[in-house]
Order: sequence, then structure tokens, then C-alpha cells
Amino acid sequence: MAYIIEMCNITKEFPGIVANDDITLQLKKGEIHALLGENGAGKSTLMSVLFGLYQPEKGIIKKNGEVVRIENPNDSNRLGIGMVHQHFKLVHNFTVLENIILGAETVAGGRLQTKAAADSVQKLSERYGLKVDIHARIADISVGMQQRVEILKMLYRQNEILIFDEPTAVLTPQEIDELMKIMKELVSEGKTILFITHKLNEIKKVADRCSVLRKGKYIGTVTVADTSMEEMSEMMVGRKVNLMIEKNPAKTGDVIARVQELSIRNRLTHKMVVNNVSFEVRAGEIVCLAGIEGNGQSELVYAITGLLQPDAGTIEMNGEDITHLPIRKRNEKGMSHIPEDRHKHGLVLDFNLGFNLVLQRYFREPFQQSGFLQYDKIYEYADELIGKFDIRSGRGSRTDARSMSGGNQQKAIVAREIDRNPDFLIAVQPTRGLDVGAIEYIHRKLVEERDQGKAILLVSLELDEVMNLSDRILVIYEGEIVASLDPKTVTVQELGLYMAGSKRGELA
Amino acid sequence: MKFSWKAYVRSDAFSSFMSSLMAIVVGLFIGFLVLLVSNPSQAVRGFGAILFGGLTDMKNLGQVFYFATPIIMTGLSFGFANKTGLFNIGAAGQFIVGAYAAVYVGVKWTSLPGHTHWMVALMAALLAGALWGLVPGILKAYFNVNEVIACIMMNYIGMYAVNYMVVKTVFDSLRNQSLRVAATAVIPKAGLDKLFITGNSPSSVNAGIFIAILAGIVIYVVLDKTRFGYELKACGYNRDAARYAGINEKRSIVLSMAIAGALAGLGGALLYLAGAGKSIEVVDVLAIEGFNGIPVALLGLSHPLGILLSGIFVAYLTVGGFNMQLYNFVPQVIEIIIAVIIYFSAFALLLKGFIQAYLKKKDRPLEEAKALAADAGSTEKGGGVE
Amino acid sequence: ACGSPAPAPAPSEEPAGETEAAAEGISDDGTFELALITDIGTIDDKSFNQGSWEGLRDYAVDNGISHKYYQPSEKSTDAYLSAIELAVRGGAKVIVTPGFLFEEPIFIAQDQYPDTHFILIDGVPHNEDYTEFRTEPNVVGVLYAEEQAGFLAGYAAVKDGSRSLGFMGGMAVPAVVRFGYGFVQGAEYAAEELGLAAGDVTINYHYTGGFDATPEVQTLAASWYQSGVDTIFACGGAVGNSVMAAAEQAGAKVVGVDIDQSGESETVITSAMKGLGASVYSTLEAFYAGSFPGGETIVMDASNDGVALPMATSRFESFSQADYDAIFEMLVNDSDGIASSMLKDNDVDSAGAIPTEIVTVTLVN
Amino acid sequence: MNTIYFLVQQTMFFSIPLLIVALGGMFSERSGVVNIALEGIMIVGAFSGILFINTFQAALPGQPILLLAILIAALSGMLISLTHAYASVNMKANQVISGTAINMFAPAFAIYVARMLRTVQQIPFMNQFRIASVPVLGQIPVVGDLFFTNTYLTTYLGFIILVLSWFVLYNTRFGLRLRSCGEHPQAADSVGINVVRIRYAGVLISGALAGIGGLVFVIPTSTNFNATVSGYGFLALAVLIFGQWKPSRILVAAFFFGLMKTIAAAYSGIPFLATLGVPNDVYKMIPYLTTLVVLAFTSKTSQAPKAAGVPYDKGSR
Ligand SMILES: Nc1ncnc2c1ncn2[C@@H]1O[C@H](COP(=O)(O)OP(=O)(O)OP(=O)(O)O)[C@@H](O)[C@H]1O
Ligand SMILES: Nc1ncnc2c1ncn2[C@@H]1O[C@H](COP(=O)(O)OP(=O)(O)OP(=O)(O)O)[C@@H](O)[C@H]1O
Ligand SMILES: [Mg+2]
Ligand SMILES: [Mg+2]
Repeated sequence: MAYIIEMCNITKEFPGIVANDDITLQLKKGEIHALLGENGAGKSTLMSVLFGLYQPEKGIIKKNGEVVRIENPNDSNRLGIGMVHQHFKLVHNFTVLENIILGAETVAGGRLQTKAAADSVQKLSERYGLKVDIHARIADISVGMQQRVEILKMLYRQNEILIFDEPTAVLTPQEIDELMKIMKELVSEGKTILFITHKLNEIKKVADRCSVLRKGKYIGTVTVADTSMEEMSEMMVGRKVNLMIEKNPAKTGDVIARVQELSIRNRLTHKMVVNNVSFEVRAGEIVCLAGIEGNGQSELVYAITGLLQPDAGTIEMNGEDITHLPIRKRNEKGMSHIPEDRHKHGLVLDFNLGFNLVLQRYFREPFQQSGFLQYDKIYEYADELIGKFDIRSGRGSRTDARSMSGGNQQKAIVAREIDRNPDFLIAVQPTRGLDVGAIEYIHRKLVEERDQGKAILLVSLELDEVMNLSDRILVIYEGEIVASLDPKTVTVQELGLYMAGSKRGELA
Repeated sequence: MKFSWKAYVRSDAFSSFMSSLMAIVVGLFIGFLVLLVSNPSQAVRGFGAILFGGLTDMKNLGQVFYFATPIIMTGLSFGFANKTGLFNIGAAGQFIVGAYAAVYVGVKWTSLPGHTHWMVALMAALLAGALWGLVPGILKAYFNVNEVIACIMMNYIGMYAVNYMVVKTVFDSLRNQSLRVAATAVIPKAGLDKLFITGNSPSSVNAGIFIAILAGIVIYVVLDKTRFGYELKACGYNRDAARYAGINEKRSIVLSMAIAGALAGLGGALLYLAGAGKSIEVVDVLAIEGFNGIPVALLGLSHPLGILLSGIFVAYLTVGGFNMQLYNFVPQVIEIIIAVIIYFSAFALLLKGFIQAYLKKKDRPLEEAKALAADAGSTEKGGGVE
Repeated sequence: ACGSPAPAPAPSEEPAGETEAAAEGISDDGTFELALITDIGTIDDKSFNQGSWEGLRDYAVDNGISHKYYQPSEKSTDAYLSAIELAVRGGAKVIVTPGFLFEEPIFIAQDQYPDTHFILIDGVPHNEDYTEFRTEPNVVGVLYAEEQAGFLAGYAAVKDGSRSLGFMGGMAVPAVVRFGYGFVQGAEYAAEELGLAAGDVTINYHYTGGFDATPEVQTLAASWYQSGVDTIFACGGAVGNSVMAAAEQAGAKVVGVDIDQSGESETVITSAMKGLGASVYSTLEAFYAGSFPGGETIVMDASNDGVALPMATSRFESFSQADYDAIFEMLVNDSDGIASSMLKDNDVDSAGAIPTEIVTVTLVN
Repeated sequence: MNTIYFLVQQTMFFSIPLLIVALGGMFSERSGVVNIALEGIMIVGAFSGILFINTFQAALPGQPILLLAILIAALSGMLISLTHAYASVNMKANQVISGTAINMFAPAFAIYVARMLRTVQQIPFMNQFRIASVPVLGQIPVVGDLFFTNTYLTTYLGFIILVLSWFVLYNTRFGLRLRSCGEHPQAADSVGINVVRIRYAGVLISGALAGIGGLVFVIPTSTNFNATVSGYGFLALAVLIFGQWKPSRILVAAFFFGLMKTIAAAYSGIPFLATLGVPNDVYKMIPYLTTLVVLAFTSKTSQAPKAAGVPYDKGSR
């Protein structure tokens, strides 16, 4: 069979790292081809080469057997290659329509012609069931809808080779199912799809073949139907990975944190984003707040951690009302917070790793004495944490946080928050975008903490994580807790229905 | 730790320094071209005046320090704010209100004992400057007002307010400027006038240069060595993360602007209390020293110690440019040269890259050996240094 | 830069240095025998720097003497002294320093450089706090009776039919103040002669606070013209440029200052000139003739042709050469004490305090 | 009524240059390049335009020479802004530094060149450009007095530039692409837009407009040019921020500033203001104070282009 796209012996270097090392990848027309690999294996880089964002140092690309030059996205577009990027490339203050036509505008008499474009986008969206409001601003729509915009962008350009770079990382199970359906439909129309994901079950579900990369090198291509998930993950990591978390039953203790009738109003739209929420977390349990992104969980966490003042209700920790305490006081009283956005809140990227590891402690002795920072003590402590938590970086505690890989940045935050030995640990999407190895590690750490009698509030969109890790599940929908579930008795499908708001439960 | 020259050459600080140096060389070269074009016969002598004018005699050397004093202060003001993520373009206003406060105290509070009079005047300037910095700080922290525009507004408000107050309180109507301050309010010469003298004409340099240097060192220590500096920098680099960490980021912004203002205000005092016979003119023109601090800070890479050096360097060029008049050149050449230097210092990042790439190339065999050794030990080679 | 100086006869477009580099002939040893130090302004400030420079340059060119001007690095006594030092190092025998800001530096420099001669324009050497006035034999001070120039302008404007006048000075420095006071008194004198009633003549009186052309000045002038003022005496360097811009819009009139500004705009009806270049020229002549009037202060006024209106280029409607000659004669002769009793800068606190019967002065601040 | 006509006419002289220059800044910043060099570019534009007028004013009639001078000012503004574009786009330099350098360079350069060519630093010009009354339109009651008497071609040019800017920004392909580069250059790049070229265009347009603005600023308010535009470049920057990077709001901001400045400068000629006895310096402060107060209430939701000031690096993520 002829290949529609062949990437032959691609080598791409970045300063200090060979991201793609002599990689060959062949796509058959009409297949869904999965690309698997750990964080930093070079998947996005390879795709960026195919899409014309990067120029490889070595290697050639062929389409239908003919060598083609792809120097920029215009070239790839002409060749019918489209890409949904891992980090969406959407202009936040543009409308959906503007984003879709950007770069492929039609112009008459110097004027942008949006009418015709609007019609054809509308048609596309109906045909593939990609529901979007084309006049909404990107900033105002959900992540799921943003993804649909990205897909529409490709379809609008009539691309026939579609690259999806980790499209499911940000979707709910229902949305993932929908996406899979759409992908299958697209393939049935003769389009070819390259699909990047860390989730093996998804590969199992839709992909025909799967290529695996490891540390920039090509490991091999397998037929998905003939390969088990364990085999694939071993190819990817180079060792056996434990996909299930082993944990003992929870030994719960006192109530550590209690939230009562908490309400939060959005400052701009004045809509209720958190509505009369009450729950408690006990020592020795992991309570999971499950929900689709944008249902108030971020605001709820901000209120608990002090980044935002609630409009009504109280928050107690260890029996003390902390609703109006400043953030530092809460930290001092034993609250830890692994934030949702590691670059926005979690790290000062221009500080080095050592400085970041003492972000909530620099003012305490011995890191500080009479107002002066004690560098040696800070680095000593940092090195200790780096060792203990296996945080990898080029220059140890002196590495700029900015230059660290996402996975190791996340490890640093986890290390910092756990090492403060909190009574109450709030972990928001602690494994987002990480590879299985890193996920395994962080999950193990969280369970360890629980077993040491910490109260843990876990906020996650990943159903597997929710099911595996939690002792109790609270489902949040449109700012309200709509169900309190036991992970041992509820099924993933059911959980999905609660999260989507189509089912409400008894509140325990 | 023992100082290793080799390690220093490989360090970031060294490449930064080299890139500034290269910018200076390019700037001077273009300056020389300008001289050549405008008056070939005198170009070499004129250029000599630029390069060595500040060194021709002790007085000129003293003048270098005298001119450096206020621009070091406004440079520190800008650089300090910059390090904490703020763009203080309001030094002009802070400078002039500081100058006014100092002059007011210097003229009016003559009952103060001699040795404290000038110090009180400096304090007054510090406070006035701080106040002027405080306003944009508060607006930024609590009302999200872009500090650039707030600072520009405060510059003009400061200028008009000072014009009004000078006329109301300390006006020398014969000269349309502020009255001379009392002798006790003049910053002591600290013997510098005996050292930096040529013939019987002493330089205007005074203890102000020590105060400026001290200010630079203090700012360096505060930013780099203290917990307070850690907080300010954290806010500057990432306001959200600072808040997350429990740092009161609003307070930090306000304090940071106030300190920047205080530095500029102090600069105003150091100039107008220098005893060089300078008075505040009642004109609707912003204090140029406020803007001159920006290039000084940028050339010094916003580092307090860098600013000390670059302030002295710019002053050195200024003195050279003044002397260049002997060879029939317009002093504006100096401004052109400084502008070109600043322009090329903007390329620092790229130059730094070149320098580091060059050094690396030289080190290649060594590095590769090291890398091999390291690879054997660890599975993942993370953490790019660049 | 400021509101004083320059008799320069030609309303030339390019006033100052013609070709500096060429004219500034360097002597063989690379020195400059005649030097001028500008104050904060430049030699093309249309004011005393320019006037003095033209006098010096003309003399130097006429006699083939090397000459040059220096700019101080900032506006302070020390900086002026440094500039003087630089000039001396550059070989200067005579240094011209225009502007009262040089009073203190010259007071110091006259002792420091006893072999160098100084011509201080618009001032008398004194120490910092005005407690000691002393002029050494190597210094000559030159003062001008600006009030007489202002008087002539005010007189001519009212005689020519203006009733609503304006005075727009740069900074309220002594020379500018004298111009303004003279202007008011000249207008009053003319009004009396014409037998006008009290309040028939009005003068808006204002100092802009600078010597630059700015849109603010243009706006203010425009608003005055708009409110009925027909003639503004623009007394302060480039301030005049903005006033002229406004006058062109309003079809109104401007009185220039220091030098003959009729070439700058059709709206300039006359200029209150003072003979700065001429005095520099003649003092230099005296120096080379060995009769340097050291230790003295020369006062330039109508009697020694130190002030004037340029009648040849004036654009009066009815005010004639004969009218001008008559009033000028009176000043020269001090008839009725007209010159000697004229109020100057230190006589009253403000223009509003000048006793006028017909002219109403409105102070604008 | 006359007072009102006067105020409106006079306000134009302040507002139009502010409008033009702020619109220029808008193009640059919306393409992602912060342009603090507006002041310097204005000086260069004014200088070359005035020098041109000074040289040819005897040979050519008023309006044509004005139009040519505007062209020259625009070209020279573009030329100098090219250095800014090169530093900010190609060299990925700190945009504030290169802007500061230009601000420093421009007046020194203007003085230096003026002295080389003319021996003095001030360049005089004859103002043959004022239009006492626009034919026909000037006769219209009220409106004619407000907008078509005592005016300059440049006033209408300002409005033309405004309308064009608005149209280009919101209704053309270029505008869409320009805005996308200022918000999210990676996104623009990923759909095949040449970010480098767009940013160059943004900076060059800002250079042209700032150059024109400099000339427009000088012409009605003086009869010579002395290497300064009195800080109006910085004010234009303030207008740009005040106007939230949007043409319509920039218009409002420019006129707000212009009116305030006019009142502050002209109050002594306005009967009821003249009698209030408020000190002159207070009037002068009013525009700046008001701006601060207004900003305090309106800045909560700033709309600065997200990527402005950040050099675009293909590789960065
Ligand atoms: N622009 C860049 N500059 C420098 N290094 C880069 C750049 N982009 C990627 N890299 C490096 O190249 C390697 C491959 O990165 P890439 O993003 O392709 O990984 P990936 O397989 O997509 O990982 P993930 O699963 O986390 O998305 C990584 O080590 C990464 O840090
Ligand atoms: N811009 C860069 N320049 C140089 N090296 C980089 C750069 N970005 C990342 N790196 C290096 O590449 C390695 C991997 O980084 P990368 O961010 O791709 O990891 P990741 O696990 O894919 O993170 P994420 O999951 O957030 O995408 C790190 O060791 C880092 O030092
Ligand atoms: Mg990645
Ligand atoms: Mg990736």
C-alpha cells in the first residue's frame, strides 16, 4: 500500500537536545495513526516539522511518494495538512469565525468577506456535529468548544491529513467519546489522522496503527489490534509500568477542613459560579472534586486557598474559621496547594529551582536571618528535596525553573507542597499533561500522604484518576455539588452523566 | 569559594558584561564616523577628547563623578523598578519634587544645626520622591492603572506643582528660579574639592557621589540578599505566583514604586544641593535627568552595580563631549553616541548568545567528554542551560 | 535664551553663525582668541546669545581674528565657570558672556583669570547673595535700558491705533520685566497724548515662563486675539514664534523684541530692539585699540543708540518716521524727565502697580 | 459662541497630532511591538518635513508643499522606525531599550544635522498653509465656523487617517492579521501568517504616522522648529493607553486631552474662566489629574494587546 505521508530520517535539534533523532514515520491514507511517547519524547516537535513550523536539520518528507518542501504552515496547508495543536493556537479576543478564517481569508475590494465564510463554517459545523457559536469570543467559550474551533479550522481549509496533538487531555469523557466519533467519521470520508495521546485506552479505541517514540528516537510501529496496552506502555517507557494504583482502605480521622454554604459571584458577569457549596474533608482520605472544566471548581479552590474572597459562606480548618485569613496565614496553619496552572501560580519561572522550592518558606529561619536570605541554607534544603523527590534538571537547585521540563516543574511543586507537611493538601489536576511515569509517581505520593493521615482534596477532570485515587467523589456541576459518590460503587459512565449535569444524586 | 577566572569567563555575568562592552565599542565607532563625516580634519582629536577628556586633569575627573551622581540615582530608580517588574518612566517628576523638597528645606529651615541641615534636606527629598512614586504604585496595585501612563501624568503634575510652589515659597524673582539654599544645606565636599582640582579651579564633585554609590550598594543588597528583595522580585517576575505564595503583592508594588521614587527624589536633592550654583528654574520642561536615568539603567542591565558603572561611564562621555568643543564639535555627538550604544545594548541577548556559542565551541571537546560521563550516570539529561 | 539683545540690522533668515566652521577661523595654533559662552540658550535664540554672537562674529570676521562659542554643560555657576575655563584653555583673550546668569560666575572668574578680559552683557558682577558688587579692570558690564525700547513699542502701537494690547514675556527676568513696564508706560503716554478716556486702552499682561515656542503659548495668544486683543508684544525669544503663529490665524499684530523680527512674519508691525551686537562690536574695538573700558558698567539707551524701533521695516498704518523721531528725541533729551522717571524692574512689584490713568492692565497668571 | 468656535478650532491643533500619533502607536502595539519611540519619531518627522519646507518654500505654493512635506515626514518616520523594527523583530531586542535609544537619538540628530546644513539649530518656516475658510463648506452656519474656518489640511488628514485606521484594523485581511500578531503570534504563525512581515508593517505604519504627527504638531503652533515636540509623543502614548488601543476610543481620548490642554492654555482669554482666579499652574495640571482619575475608574479591564512587547520567537512555547 502506498503511503500518503512519509517522514524519512527526520532529525531536529534544539540547543542542548536532539528532539527528533533520525525518525521515520509513515502514514497510510485513511488510517488513524497514533503517536505515543513520554513527555518530551519529541512527538510535538515531529508534528511541528510536518506542519512546517520547524525545519529539520536532516531528513525529507514525501507526500504520495514525492518529496515535498514544507517551510511554513502555508506549504503544509497547500499539501492538505492541518493540525490541532497541543496548546491551542487561538486568539482569545477574536470570535470563533475570525479564528477560523485567520490566514485563509477571502477578500473583495479590500474588504474582508465574512458572510460567505460564516455560511460555510456553519455548514461544516452541522455536518460534523461540531457545535459552536461562531460569533462568540474565544475567551468566553469552554475548552471543549475551543477544540471544536481548532478542528473546524482544519476542515475549513479542506485539509485531508489531520494532526491531533493531545486533543483529549482537556476533554470530559463524553467529549472524548464525541471526538472519537468525529475522528472515525473523518477517516471514513477518506481523511487521514495522526493522533497523539498519552492514554492507551483511547489508542485502543480508535487507532489502526501506533508508532512509539522514546527520548527523540523511533522505537517502532505496531498494529493496535494486535498489541496490548501493557506492551505499548513498555515500548514507550522502556520498562513495565503499573497502570493501577495500589492502595489500602482509608483510615479516616477528624474533620480537617469544612466548607459551609460557600457562594461566589463572578466579578464581571455577576453570575453565581459557586452556589451554596458545603462539604468536609477528613484526615486520611482523598476527596475528589470531579467536574467538567468551568463548573466552578477553580473558583472554589481559589476561595479555599485565599486567592479569592467568597461572597458568602465559611471555610474552616482544624475547627478554626479561616474564611478571611490571608493566604500566608492559611499556609502557616497547614494548608498546601498544588495549583491548577503551574506557570501562572505554581512557579516563578525566572527564579531558579532552589528559590522556587522555598516559595512559602523563604521568610522563615533558617532560610532567612534578620531579613537576609541564607543562600547556603536555601540550596542545601533544595538539594535535599531534589534528591528526595527525584526532580531532574540541568544544574540542580541553580537551574532556571523556566528551562525545566513540564513534568519536572510539576514534580518540584508537588515536592514543595508535600514537604511542608500540611494537614490539608489541595491538589488541582496534579497530573495534567504528564506521561504515565510521572503520573504514577505523583499518584503514589498522594496516596502516601493520605496514609500518613493528611486530608486531601483532589480536583481532577481525568476520570481514571478520579476513580483510582479517591475515597469519596463529589461532583460539581454549574457551581453546585450535585452528587456525593463512592468510587467503589459508581461506574465511569454514571460519573460522566453526573458531571454532564444529566443526573443528580443524593448528597451524603 | 575560591574565585576562578575560568569559571567567571564562562558565567552569565561575564557574557552580559562583554555584550555591553561590545555595544559601547560599536557606539563609539559610529560616533567616530559621525565626527569623520562632519569634520575630517579634527575627527581624531575630537575623538580623543571623547575617549580621554574625562582623564585630562583632576578637575575633569571630578566632573565625571559630579555628573554621574544624579544619573546614577535616576538610573537606580528605573533599574530597581525594572527588576521588580515595573516601568518607572516617572523619574522626571520624582526627581523634581525631590529637588524642590530639598531646596525648600535648604532655604527655609535655616534654624537647623549646620551638620544636620543638609541631611534633613536629603530626607525631605527622599520622602517627596517616595510620595510621587507612591501614587502610580497605588494606582497600579489597586486600580490596575498602567504605571507607564500614570508615571507620565505624574511627571507633568510634579513639574507644574513644583513651578507653582517655587514661586509661592522660595522664589528668586530676579532670576526666575529658586533661591540659593543656605550654606549649611549644601552637601559637604568631604575633601573631594581638594583632590579633584586643577590649578585653582576645583571640580563640583562632593559627597553626593558617595551617597549615590552607597545607594547602589544598598539597592544591590536589598534586591539580592534580603527577604524583602526576594518578595519584590517574585512580584516583579510573576505577580500571580507571588500572591499564591502568600506575598502581599499589592503592598510590594506600592513599596517598589515608592522606593524607586525615593531614589529619584534623592537624586534631585543631590544635584540641587551640590553647591554648584544650580537652582530650580520655573520652566515648563520636564527634568531631563529623569529620562537620562533610563539609558544608564539599561546600559547597566538594570543591575545596581552595573548602574554605578554605566552612570560613571555616561558621565565620562559627557565630560569628554564638553571638552570636544575645543575641536569645533557640537556636544550633541555625545548624545548620538550614547543613543547608539543603548540601541546596540538592546541586542545584548543576541550578542550574549554569540559569545556563549563561541565559548562553547572552544570548550567543545571538554564538554563532550563531560556529557559522555554524565550520560553513563543518568537516564534523562534534562535542564537545558541556555 | 531670553528677552534681550541685538541690533542686527538685517532681518536675515538664517541669523546666527553663517558658516560657523568656516567663519570660526582657527588660528594656526588651533586656538580661539575671541570666545562667547552661551547661557542655556543657543546662538540662534533670536535673543541675547544671538545678538552678542553676531557682534562678536562681525568684529572677528572684519578683523580676521579666530573666534568660537562654547556651550556650558548645564545651567549652574560651576558649569559656567567650567565653560570659561575651557575657553581660556582654548586661548581666549576676550570672552563675551551674555545674560545676567553670568553675574556670579564673572564675579569669580575676574579674579581667577586676571589676564583674560570679559564683556558681561546684561549684568554687573556680584557675589552669590548680592552682598558684594565689584567690577575688576578686566571686566566691563553692559546694561540696556529695555524700558525705553518697550516704551517706544507701546507708544507706537497706541499711536498707530491699537487699543487692546497684550504683553507676553518669557520669564520674569529683569530685562523682560523692564521691557514690559516700559511697554505699559509707553502706551499710557500715547493715550494721554491722544486724550483718550480712562479704560480706553487695555493691556493683558503675562509671563509664559519659558523662552520656547510651544502650542500652549500659541493657544494663549490665540485666545487673547480671539477675545479682542489686536497687538501682542512678544517679549521672549522663540515665544514670538508661537505668538506669530496665532497672529497669522487671527489676522492680528505682533511686536517683536531684541532684534528686528519683521522678516519672521508679516504680522510683526515693529520690534523693540536693543543694540547688543553693536555694543559688543564697539567694546571689542576698544579692546584692540587699547582702551578697554575695564571696571565700568556701560548703560545703553536712547542717548547712545542702544535702543530703537526699526522704522524702515515697520508696518505701521499711521505712525510715521516723524512721530518716531519726535518721541525718540524726547527720550534722548529726557524731556520732562520722561526717561529718568520711567519705572523699572525694581520700582514696583508688578505691572499692575504702575500708576496708569487711561490704560487698564490686566495681570494674567 | 465665538468662544466655542475658538475652543473647537484650537482644540484641533492639540488633538489632531495626538490622534495621528496615537493611531500610529496603535498599529505598532497591535502588531505586538511596543513603541515608546513615538516622541523621537515625531521629532524626526517634523524635522525633515520642516527642513523640506524651509528649503522649497520660496519655490512652491502652500498646499502642495505641505502635502509633499507630509510625505517626507512620513518617509523619514518610517526610516527611523525601521531601526526599531529591526531591533524588535529581527534581533528580538528589548523593545523599550531600542525605543529609548531612538528618543535619545532624534533630538541630537536633528540639532546636529541642522547645524551641519544650516549652521543654526532652529529651522524657520513660513506658514502658508492655514485655510481661513474652506470654500463653500466654510459658509455653512455653525458647522462651518466650527470645522471649516481657520483650519489646516492636516486636520482633515487626521480624520481621514482615523477612518482609514478603523477600516484597515477591523475590515481588512491585513487588520485581522495585524491584530492576531499582537495577541497571539504563535497562532498567527501556525496559520501561515508571516509574523515578521506583519510586525514590520505595524512598526513602519506607526513610524509614518508619528512622523506625520510631528509635522502636523509643529505647523499650526510655531514658525520654526527647534528639535522638540514638547513631550507630545509621550502624551500620545498616554492617549493610546487611555484609548485602550481602539481607534474610536483613541479619538475620544485625543480630544479629551486636546480640549483640556486648550482650556488650560487659553482660559485667560475665556471670560468666565478668567475670572475664577485659579492659578495658571493648576489649570495646566488639570488634564493630567483628570486622566489619572479617569484611569483609576476605567483600568480594571485593560485591553492591552497580549503579546505587545514580547519578541516573537518561533521556537518559544
Ligand atoms: N522550542 C524548543 N526549544 C527547545 N527545546 C524544545 C523546543 N521544543 C521542544 N523542545 C524539546 O524537545 C523535546 C521534545 O519535545 P516535544 O514537545 O516534541 O515532546 P512531546 O513528545 O510532544 O512531549 P509531550 O508529551 O509533553 O507533549 C523536549 O525535550 C523539549 O523540551
Ligand atoms: N525553550 C527551551 N530552550 C531550551 N531547552 C528547553 C526549552 N524548553 C524546554 N527545554 C528543555 O527540554 C526538556 C523538556 O521540556 P518540555 O517542556 O518539552 O517537557 P515536557 O515534559 O514535554 O513538558 P510539558 O508536559 O509541559 O509539555 C527540559 O529538559 C528543558 O530543559
Ligand atoms: Mg511537551
Ligand atoms: Mg507534545
